[in-house]
Amino acid sequence: MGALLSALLSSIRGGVHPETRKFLSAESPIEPMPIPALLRLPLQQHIGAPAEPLVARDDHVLKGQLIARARGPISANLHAPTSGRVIAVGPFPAPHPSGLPVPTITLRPDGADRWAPRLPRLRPEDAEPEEIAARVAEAGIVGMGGATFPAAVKLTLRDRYRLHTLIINAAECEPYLTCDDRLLRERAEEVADGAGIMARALGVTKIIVAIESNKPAAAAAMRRHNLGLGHPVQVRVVATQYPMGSEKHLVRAVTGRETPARALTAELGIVVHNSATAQAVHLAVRYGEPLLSRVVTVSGRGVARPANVQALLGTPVADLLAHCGGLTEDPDRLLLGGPMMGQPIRSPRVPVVKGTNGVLALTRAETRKAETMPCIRCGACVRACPCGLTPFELNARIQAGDLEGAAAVGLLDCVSCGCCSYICPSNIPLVQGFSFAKGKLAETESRKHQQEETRRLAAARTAREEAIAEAKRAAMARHKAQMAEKKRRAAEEAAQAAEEAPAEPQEAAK
Amino acid sequence: MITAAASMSALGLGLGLLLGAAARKFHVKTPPVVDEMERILPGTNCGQCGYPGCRGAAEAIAEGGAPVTLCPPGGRDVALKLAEIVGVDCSGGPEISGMTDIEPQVAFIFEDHCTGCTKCFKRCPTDAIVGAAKQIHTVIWDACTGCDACVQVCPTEAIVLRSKPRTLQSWYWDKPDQPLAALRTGAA
Amino acid sequence: MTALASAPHTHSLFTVSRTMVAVMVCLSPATAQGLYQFGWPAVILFALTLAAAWLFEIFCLLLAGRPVAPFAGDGSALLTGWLVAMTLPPWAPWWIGVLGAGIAIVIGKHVFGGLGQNLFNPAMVARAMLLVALPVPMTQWVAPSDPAHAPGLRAALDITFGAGAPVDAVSSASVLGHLKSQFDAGLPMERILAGTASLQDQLFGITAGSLGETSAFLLLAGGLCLMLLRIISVVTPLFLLGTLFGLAALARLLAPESFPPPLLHLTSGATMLCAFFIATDYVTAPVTAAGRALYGAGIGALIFVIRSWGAFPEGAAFAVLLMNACTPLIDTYIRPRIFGRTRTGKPLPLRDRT
Amino acid sequence: MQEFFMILLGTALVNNVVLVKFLGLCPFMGVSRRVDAAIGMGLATTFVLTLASMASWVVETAILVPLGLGFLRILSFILVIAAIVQFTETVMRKLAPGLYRALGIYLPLITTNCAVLGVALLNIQEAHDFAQSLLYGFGSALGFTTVLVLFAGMRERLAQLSVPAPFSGPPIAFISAGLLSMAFMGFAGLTPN
Repeated sequence: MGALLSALLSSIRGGVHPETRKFLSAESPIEPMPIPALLRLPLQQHIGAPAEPLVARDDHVLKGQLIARARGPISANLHAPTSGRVIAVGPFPAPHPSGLPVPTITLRPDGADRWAPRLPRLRPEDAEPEEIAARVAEAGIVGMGGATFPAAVKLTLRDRYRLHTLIINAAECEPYLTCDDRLLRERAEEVADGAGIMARALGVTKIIVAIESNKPAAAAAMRRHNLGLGHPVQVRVVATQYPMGSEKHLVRAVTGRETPARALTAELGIVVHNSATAQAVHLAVRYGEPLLSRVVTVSGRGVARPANVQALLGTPVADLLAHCGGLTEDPDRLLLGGPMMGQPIRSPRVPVVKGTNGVLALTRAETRKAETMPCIRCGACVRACPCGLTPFELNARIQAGDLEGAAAVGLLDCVSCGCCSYICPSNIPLVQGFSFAKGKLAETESRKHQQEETRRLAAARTAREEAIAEAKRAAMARHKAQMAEKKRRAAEEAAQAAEEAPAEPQEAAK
Repeated sequence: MITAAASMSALGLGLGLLLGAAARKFHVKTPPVVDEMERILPGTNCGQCGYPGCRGAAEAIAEGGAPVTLCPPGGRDVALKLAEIVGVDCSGGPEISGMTDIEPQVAFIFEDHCTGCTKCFKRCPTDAIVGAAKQIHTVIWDACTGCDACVQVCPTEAIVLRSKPRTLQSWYWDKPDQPLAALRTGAA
Repeated sequence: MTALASAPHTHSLFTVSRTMVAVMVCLSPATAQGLYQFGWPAVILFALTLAAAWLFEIFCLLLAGRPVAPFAGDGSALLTGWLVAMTLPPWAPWWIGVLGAGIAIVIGKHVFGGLGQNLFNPAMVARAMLLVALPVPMTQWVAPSDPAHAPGLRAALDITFGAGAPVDAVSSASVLGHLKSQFDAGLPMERILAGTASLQDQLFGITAGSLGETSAFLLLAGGLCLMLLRIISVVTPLFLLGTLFGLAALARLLAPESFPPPLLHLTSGATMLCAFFIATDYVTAPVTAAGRALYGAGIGALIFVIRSWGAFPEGAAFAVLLMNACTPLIDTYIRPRIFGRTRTGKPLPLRDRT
Repeated sequence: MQEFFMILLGTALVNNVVLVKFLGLCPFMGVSRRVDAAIGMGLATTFVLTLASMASWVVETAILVPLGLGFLRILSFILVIAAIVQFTETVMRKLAPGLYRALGIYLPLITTNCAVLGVALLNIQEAHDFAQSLLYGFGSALGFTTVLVLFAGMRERLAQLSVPAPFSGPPIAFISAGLLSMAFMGFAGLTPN
């Protein structure tokens, strides 16, 4: 019946239906976690320029104190999750498959958890939209759905586009993840209030909370608290289908309008925010609390006790796993985020950051890893692709080395949702191929750009060299001319002197 | 026999006149090829192709004396574009596919060896080296083209060519090899 | 911790070998009926062709230096051999089966680079090549005999390996062959139709014909269950049979004396086998639904053209090969619409409030 | 009217100039690397072939037969075809420079394309009148273009495949062309001749 019902709900083209396996952690409420021994806070936990550190080694910081300031228009502040002493500001492996070191602030908590003076409380009902946006920026809030785009920048879209709808994305279509589900069930009024505040900042009247049909309890909770700052919050149940949570596809499913390629949903007058972002905005504006912690789902058969944990930012994954009873076996995959788009990590020492909505330890049975077979052109990936691309052809062109051909056939419209690799009967790592191709094309593009730059530099240098040579030549010429002038004048004087001189000796001789 | 010769020459003459008229009516001026080629070459006159600067290389290719794969910094893309202009069809040829894109090399100055003699930044074609007399020098990696002019001129050999470090933004997954698909045929 | 791999980190249950096994299971009823009806020689020929296909596959894999285990087990070679066997005359000599399997596997598939790379359907390459090269042995039809006095095992071995089928056994031509020869002889259509088997027999395969192609009903049943398993798409068979039936009905209306009734086209020859098992082969068919519709319609039309005016009574093999040649073009020009872009690829205009 | 349709269908599909009569194989192999170049080549050949059939018929009936110069047939036909190709080249160079560069050496090579001369001579051999020879020329050119574009599509796909080393490149292209030619044998017997 559920499937039938969800078929009636608005769904998107293509997409796949992976086993959600949310039952593992859906019923365990959000639980706090003891403060870990060390907190590692990368300066780049958002899209845009990394933040600029304000603290140095051996500085003592309080909870909520600003430790890194946003740099440039698209960036985000960073606050100390708890009070303690900064023991290092330097490179540390990033929570990323590459394991490359990134500048990170390492904080040793002192256990006192003393708050710094909080930001002044704001009554959003009568606060100016600009004030709200400034407070959100001050609190360092970013998109918590995984995109981590600085939320304040999205709130300032009101002056460039005519906005009329705010959609709160609680679709949470990734399997295993239940953090948004729990958040809605336990703190629905905070999410509704946050949504209302953001609606006021954006100047929109219509608020829609989109929830997948496999989370009825969350939908019910949201319907009970359906007033955001006086605006009615409409709860919209959408089909359980991956990738419903993708911004453009959710807008298509909820409002039926398709965002043009390379454009923002704001150009259709719609802004999409994650439900956790809304809750964070509520805390920041009403109570002046910056973004210090977030709900993380720790799940997968490899974890002894799957749970939803309110973890401080910077908590090492190892501590999080230990809190959830440790690993039952050596996991086949340890990853941050969901299984469809999540990033594997090399070691559990890396920290949880603002965009981490899940930590999964998957066993071999769950990943169903199998040998890659050749492509048999079955077309399952074409049917599954929500963006209407032809993944098998992109893969064939990439394998044959024709990256420009792949880009011409739509590679750059791929959102890397993972549906094609999931459904491919030959287990071909299509998304990895696309990531390689996009990276390579970007690299070639930047190299070409750099070549143009170096050509400009080379031309500037040769021009400067010639100018110097020219100036030298001119100076030499002038100098020669002066010398010639001097010599000529000296010669004249000598000539005059010669005329006067014969007169003098005669006088002397008389 | 005369009629045969006469008819053929008449036919030939008629067609010739027709073509002459058509040639004049559809005349099109073709851009000088050398300028076009020079615009494609990197323009840093590094001399790795053995010709005096990029202009010299472009003229050499135009005369057909030089292969289109003569520009290592340009890599495959420049070679393919040059091949398209010259009309040489070697997209699958060994020397093009053999030209794997070399990792971009940049100069790196060992600070403890650098004596601040300013010899290198006088020679650098793109002003990529920053420094003053008696001061330690350093290289701006974005501006350096790896032409190793500075490496040869440094008295204390403090400069070495090294591939550019990868940052988190420029990192990407490597190409998935498909072992069972088939034996690779040596294509790139 | 195994080596790092990119997202996604989970997978569906849909795999290559599962699809091949499903297709073979759905083929088995029609094959069983054919083998039962044509007796032991057909069974031996069938088994031989399958074995030959499998051995050629292993030989080619070893020659190319590729790991044998995963490929030999995925059943694609067996399926190709099975389809080749289905199109052969039931009592054909053994070397026809081996030659057909060899052509299909070596020339049809491994020359292009193995599974998933061939441009033409291997089974149809084999059938067309055999039809063109050996017209006589390929058109020796056998009347279906009830098992009571069918040749015993020893006699069967003699037929397949020895001197070949006794002359008198080879009598009635297949429905289409009968139609073609009589029509060329200028007989009016009504007399010809009276001579052929009744519709009911044709439907259940009680007629002369290829080893596995006779029973249209069982092939249809197998095809429908493949559709239910969502292994093949509805589009290609629907458009193929639809176009063939439409053209035949139209021709029947315009010139009843020179065209057979449309239903005969569907129940005779390789139509059903081609529609459900050959035209829906993943590797050589277009990928998009619209492309598959055009592909199916093309095959249906070509089957009708070749059967009506061509020299060969059975046009299915050539029709499939011709449309296989068009598949790369169909896939280049018929593409799904990219999200946020118009059909021609430009971003959607903003005023477009659809 | 039915008779004209038979000629067109016959020359385009049944006796296809490339796959059945095996004329014009060098541009068939040479220009089929990319579909857009193949379409360009097909159109250029259609233009030349149709014009050449008409011009050759005119030359035949107006000059060669009355003056009894039958032995000069091939020479005059080649002269006419070369002129038409040169005319096409100058026109294309002005109107479609991109296509002009894509075809490269194969555009002037249409002169030596045996299909063009072959069709012109076949017209005379089967004593077609003006309309028939025009249709015959256009039909065979249509067949040439269809097969060339089909084959170009196939070769573009072949370029993406990882064909085993001994077969990669031209060998696999020839095998595919052979199979395509075998497929065209399905049309055998469609029309009387």
